[in-house]
Amino acid sequence: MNWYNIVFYAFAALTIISAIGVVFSRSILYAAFSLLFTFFGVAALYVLLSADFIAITQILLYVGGILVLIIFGIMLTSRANKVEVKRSTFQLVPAVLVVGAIAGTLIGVLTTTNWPTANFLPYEETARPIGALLMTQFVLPFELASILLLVALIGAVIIARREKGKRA
Amino acid sequence: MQYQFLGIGYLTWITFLPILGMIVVLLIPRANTNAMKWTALGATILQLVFAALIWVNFNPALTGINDVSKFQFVEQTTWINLQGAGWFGHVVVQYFLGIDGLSLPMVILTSLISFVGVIASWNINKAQKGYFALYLLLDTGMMGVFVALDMFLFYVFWEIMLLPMYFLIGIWGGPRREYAAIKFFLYTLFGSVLILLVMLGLYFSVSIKDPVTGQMTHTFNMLAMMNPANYDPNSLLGGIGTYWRDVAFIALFIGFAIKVPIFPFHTWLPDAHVEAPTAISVILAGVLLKMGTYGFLRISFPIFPDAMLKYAFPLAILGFINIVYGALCAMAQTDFKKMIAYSSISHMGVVLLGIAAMNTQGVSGGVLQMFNHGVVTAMLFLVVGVIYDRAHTRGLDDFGGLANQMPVYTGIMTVAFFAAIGLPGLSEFVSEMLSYLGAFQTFQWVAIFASIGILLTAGYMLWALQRVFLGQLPEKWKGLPDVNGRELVAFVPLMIVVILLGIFPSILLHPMNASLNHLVDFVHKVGTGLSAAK
Amino acid sequence: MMVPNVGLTQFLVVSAIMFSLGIYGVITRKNAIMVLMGIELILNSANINFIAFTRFGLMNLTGQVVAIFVIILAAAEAAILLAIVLNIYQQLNTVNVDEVDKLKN
Amino acid sequence: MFPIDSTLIHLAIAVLILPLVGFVLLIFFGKRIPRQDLLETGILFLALAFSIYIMVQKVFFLTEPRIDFTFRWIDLGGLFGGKTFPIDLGIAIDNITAIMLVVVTLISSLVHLFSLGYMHDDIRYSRYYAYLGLFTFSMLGIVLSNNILMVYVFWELVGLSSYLLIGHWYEKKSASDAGKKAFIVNRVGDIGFFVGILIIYTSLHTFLFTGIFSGIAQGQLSGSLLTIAGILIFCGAVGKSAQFPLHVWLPDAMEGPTPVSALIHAATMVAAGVYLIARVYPMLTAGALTVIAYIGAITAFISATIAITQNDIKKVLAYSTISQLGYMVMGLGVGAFSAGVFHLVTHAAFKAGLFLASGSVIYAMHHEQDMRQMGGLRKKMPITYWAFVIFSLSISGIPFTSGFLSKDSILAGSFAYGVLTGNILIPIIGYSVVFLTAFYMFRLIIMTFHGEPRDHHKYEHAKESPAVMTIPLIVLAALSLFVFYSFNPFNPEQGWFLHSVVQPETVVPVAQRYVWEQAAAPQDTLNSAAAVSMVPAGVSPEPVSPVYQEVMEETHYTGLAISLTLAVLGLLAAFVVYDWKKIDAEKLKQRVKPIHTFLYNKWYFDELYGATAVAGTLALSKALAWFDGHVIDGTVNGAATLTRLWSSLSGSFDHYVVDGLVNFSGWFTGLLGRGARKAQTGKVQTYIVFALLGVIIIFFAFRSF
Repeated sequence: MNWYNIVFYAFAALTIISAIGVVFSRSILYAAFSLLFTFFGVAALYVLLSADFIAITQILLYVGGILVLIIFGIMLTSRANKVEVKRSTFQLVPAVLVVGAIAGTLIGVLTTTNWPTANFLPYEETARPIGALLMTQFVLPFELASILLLVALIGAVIIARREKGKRA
Repeated sequence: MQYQFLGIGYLTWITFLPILGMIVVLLIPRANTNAMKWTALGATILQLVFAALIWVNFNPALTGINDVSKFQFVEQTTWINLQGAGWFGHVVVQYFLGIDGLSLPMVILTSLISFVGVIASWNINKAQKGYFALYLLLDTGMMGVFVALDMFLFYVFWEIMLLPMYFLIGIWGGPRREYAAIKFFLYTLFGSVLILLVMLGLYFSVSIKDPVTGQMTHTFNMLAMMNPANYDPNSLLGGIGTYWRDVAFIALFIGFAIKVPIFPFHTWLPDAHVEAPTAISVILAGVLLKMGTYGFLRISFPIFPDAMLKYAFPLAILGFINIVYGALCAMAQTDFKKMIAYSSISHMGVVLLGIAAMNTQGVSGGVLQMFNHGVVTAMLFLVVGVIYDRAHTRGLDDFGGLANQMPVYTGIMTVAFFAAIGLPGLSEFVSEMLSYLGAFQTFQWVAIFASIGILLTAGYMLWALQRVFLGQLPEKWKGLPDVNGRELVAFVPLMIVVILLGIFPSILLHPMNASLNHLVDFVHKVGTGLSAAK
Repeated sequence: MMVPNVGLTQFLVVSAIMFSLGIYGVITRKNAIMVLMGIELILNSANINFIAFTRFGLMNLTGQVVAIFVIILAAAEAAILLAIVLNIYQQLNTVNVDEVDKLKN
Repeated sequence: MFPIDSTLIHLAIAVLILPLVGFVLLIFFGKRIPRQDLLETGILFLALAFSIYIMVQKVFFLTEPRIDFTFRWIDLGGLFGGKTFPIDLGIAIDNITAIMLVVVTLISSLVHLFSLGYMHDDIRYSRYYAYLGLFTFSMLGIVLSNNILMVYVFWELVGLSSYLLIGHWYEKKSASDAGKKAFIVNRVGDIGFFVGILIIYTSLHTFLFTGIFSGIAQGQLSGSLLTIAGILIFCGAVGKSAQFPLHVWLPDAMEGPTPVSALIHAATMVAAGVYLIARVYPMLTAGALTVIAYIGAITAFISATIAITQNDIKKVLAYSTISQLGYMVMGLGVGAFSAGVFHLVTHAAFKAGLFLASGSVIYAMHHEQDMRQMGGLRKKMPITYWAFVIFSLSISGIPFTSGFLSKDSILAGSFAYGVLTGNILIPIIGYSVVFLTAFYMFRLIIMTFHGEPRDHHKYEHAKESPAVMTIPLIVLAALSLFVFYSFNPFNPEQGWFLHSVVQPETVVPVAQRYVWEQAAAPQDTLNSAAAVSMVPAGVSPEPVSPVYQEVMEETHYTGLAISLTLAVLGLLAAFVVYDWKKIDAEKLKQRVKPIHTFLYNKWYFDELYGATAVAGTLALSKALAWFDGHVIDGTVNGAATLTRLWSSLSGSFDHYVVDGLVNFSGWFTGLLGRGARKAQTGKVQTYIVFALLGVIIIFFAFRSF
């Protein structure tokens, strides 16, 4: 049992437990905070997978961006603590059954699959090659993604804007 | 070619002048209706001029009928040339025009009636552009039928004429115009189908040697169809007096009989006449009905002389039925126009009786009667049109005493009525007399019984005359104006023709004689020859 | 070793569990924001897969690039979704997805 | 200078054309010509002058029996066999023609003259004269034709002008009805005529009389067909000359203006039938002649009996006309050719006179025609009265009149016929009609001119007519005297007339002639008969049959005595009943009431025809129109309906079966869809669940273990 394993299991547990918290939390605000930990856990896993750049991005974007957005959303749409977080959309039992089936299937597949290489590759720096890739091979998706973000930005502003005339 | 104008033959001119007029009419802006009328008038006047030229240059000694060298003003070029398409081989359709003594009167009649019809159309007040365009198209169709010598071409013209007629009745007609138009259309189309079938049957039975390639090819040439030697021995219509030749003759007969119309295929006529606008009634009665009998003489009889002689007696019987039945039906009518429509049936019966006799007098009388009836019945329909324009009713019993109110009109009408009665000195007398003379020689009793028609005609005509023109004038018609100058322009040429041909029928009979005598000879010779050979 | 050495499978299993939890969240929650959070979980689980495969040589660096795109899309999605939620809330005074059924009927 | 015959032909053509010119001028420029009436009258007198010249030349000086002028009207070309079909027409002048020319133009001019007074305030004055011109033209055409076709042509034209003139006052329904009736009844006869012409042309290929006769003489047409042809041609005469059974139109024709009645319906047109018989006389067989004789006799009797009961002055004259025409026809039928033609001429004069005189009376009485309203006019209108008396004496056959001469000849002929053939019915009828004629004529005179005036108001205003009306009366009265025809008042044989008008030689086969002519026939008749017409003038008349002539001579005085006695008796009877009132006419009427009613209603001929021919034709026409509209058109429309039914059936098949299958598949899909719609909750979560389930299913479906 080396340190790597210990760290992995620790963060994996953190991730999963906090994800459980997201899903099962009665309060939406707690759920949001649980999500924070999940994101951290995932970032840690990225580090364990030698994806330093992604890990940083994960923390910056998810924690600093998306999660903040979500919390803003929660704040704006409701008095957070009064929100009834009911799971009435889908029957609990069928939901659990379905999800269990999926989980079972997935895990079963993943564990029984004989992956071609199950060994770590040597660590390599990732930030530079990723930058190079984005500017060469993936330049079109990259630009499209930036345009998408721009559009999303403007769209979000327009959609979220309160239309005064209509409210009357 | 001798008779050309601007390098184009007279017959092409006379046939397609109206099409030129139609194009011009179509180019005229919608609002400028006067220009359309004058264009149509101009086209028909030019047509009349060509008809006159043809008449003047016509050589009465040439026979025609089955001999292309005896036709006049002939134009013959290949029109459609389909090379070797499968089982029907090499299709050649010729643009083959020509006239003889049989078509000459019809060409003149068509030009004359078309001209008069335009004048009668002057008051059309709905969609003039369409009206005059269709009218001129109709004119081309009619003229084409009378000058075509290729059966395919004949059929094309026959059908060209059908569609404008349908629209002219269906759009510009009276209250029940759609019914009448559809009835007319379906009847005629039914006939056309039969003609088409026979035409195809003949096509596949007749072969002539292609002048270029020297191969035996099928042909639509009518003149070739008249020669028994051109029939392939084992073809459907080959042979002599065979079952299929009889069938083809009867089918062709029905096709043409619908146009004449011959009892019992006549019921489209009263409806079409009553609903059609005046000018179209004039065309319908004046020219269209003649196409049926023209078809008999041009196509049925010379191509199937054996069957013609075999069925001559039933034809005469049908003629008799037409005469008496039409007259009796006319007597029962209370609608002026319907009465005249039935009188047309009666008078066309005389034509049928005459041509069924298949002798010189009968055929001459029949063809002359075709011409005379065209002119006289045109006058009669114009007469009705005049009164309908003014009073908007055609009931015979709605009028009375118009003789004092409209003296000139009454005078014209009297001439027309007595011409229809067959008063000597007016044109129809001569033709009826010749028809009866001919019929009497061949079918004595039929002619005797048919002469009852003379009496009945006098009966219903005079009765109608009395009801409309004599007696006391009803108060409401006190304001009716007499005929105006435009109407006189339509009437006067017809009246002149009626009187002139009554006194000097020779001017028209003379050019016809050679052809018609040849036709009689031909039918008897070939017809009996075929029968004897059997 | 009682505990197996950490390899590709372990990462994938973590990812699978997260995925299932995300699904569960999406399925069971009414609140649109909660649904969004479920979706984020799913996306994260997918990212873990990408990066794990990259790390274990089944994918070259492309996996990481894709992961970056996923993150970008997630951000855009979150922004739009929250804007929509806000709008719906203003219009209908609710953020429960099962009550937002104006398109139905 | 032209040779005289060519001059005569030219003059004859001029005579023919002149009235036509008048007609054309008046019809087109009627209103614009000043005094159109004088123009037309002048034209007629010019024609009369020409005619008299022609007649004098022809009858008294020219030696040729016949001047002919033929032209080719229609040439129908020929067939290969060398058969040709020309139609030749033309005009010819022989003695009968020349005399008829004068008769027609004379009566016509006098009527024109008379009309100047009678019609002068008529609304359609110029139209009236135009029609008179047309009539005169047509009548002259009949007279001049040398062929049967042209006779037919002008025959019809005469019918037309008669129609127009009867209907001159067409505002009156009765007038327009009468015109129509006249035309149509005439047409009935004309159809027979027409068929007769057809037979002749078909057998002989010519319309010319000369050609017809020579053809018959050569035996190209014989046997019963010849008899039938003769009778059929006679049918035309039956119509035009108002013979039984087609006499019904003539009394109605009195609706026309009285001068027209005088010209057309008394003197000329109705005589055209007789003229036609005379023209075709050589081709008439014994059988045909017998029919003709009987028809004439029956007509004479029927109409005379009707005439004695009528009260309308013109109706009486109309029936008397029919009766006299019957005489003429009978005369021709029994073989008294010259006598028949003679009576035609004399009758034209005195009957025209009678009508004009009655016109004068009607004019004076302000268009009153009922004799019961008249009376005592003798003093007011002496000229008219005396003219009337002369005409009446003439028609009754009293000596010293023209009527005596001609009627006596006819009666003698019928007597001889009766003796020779044993058909005594015809002379019996002939003589009894003499009595009736005298009776009704003098009944007419007495009621009109004698006694006391019955309508005093009209009587007061009555006065003698102006000179233009009396001069024609005087002229005609003079012509009704014997001197113009024969200087011997008792024997017409010595007059010029019977010298000029000689019975033409018959051309029918010997076996088909009257018995006495068979006996007289020379053996070579068949070859010599081609020469047709008149014996040259100046040559004494050769009786066609000595036998017949002999019998006539023998019976002449007997017959004369009988007829004279009967005429005088009739005359006296009229005086006894109506003037001296020895017998009360009313009582007599009551005693024989059924007979009187029968006669008064004209033997119910109109009713009979109305109920049978007219009603039958109308009913037939109605029935056929119904048949046409419902059965034939019904069949057509039924076919259309059937087609539509068929099409709607196949449409239904298409709609319910073919389309039904398609729709069923659609419906079925819809059903599935409705089922599936249950799954469509609209909730995203549900979809996710399904999607995932799908993934799982796919996984397990494709797993390789």
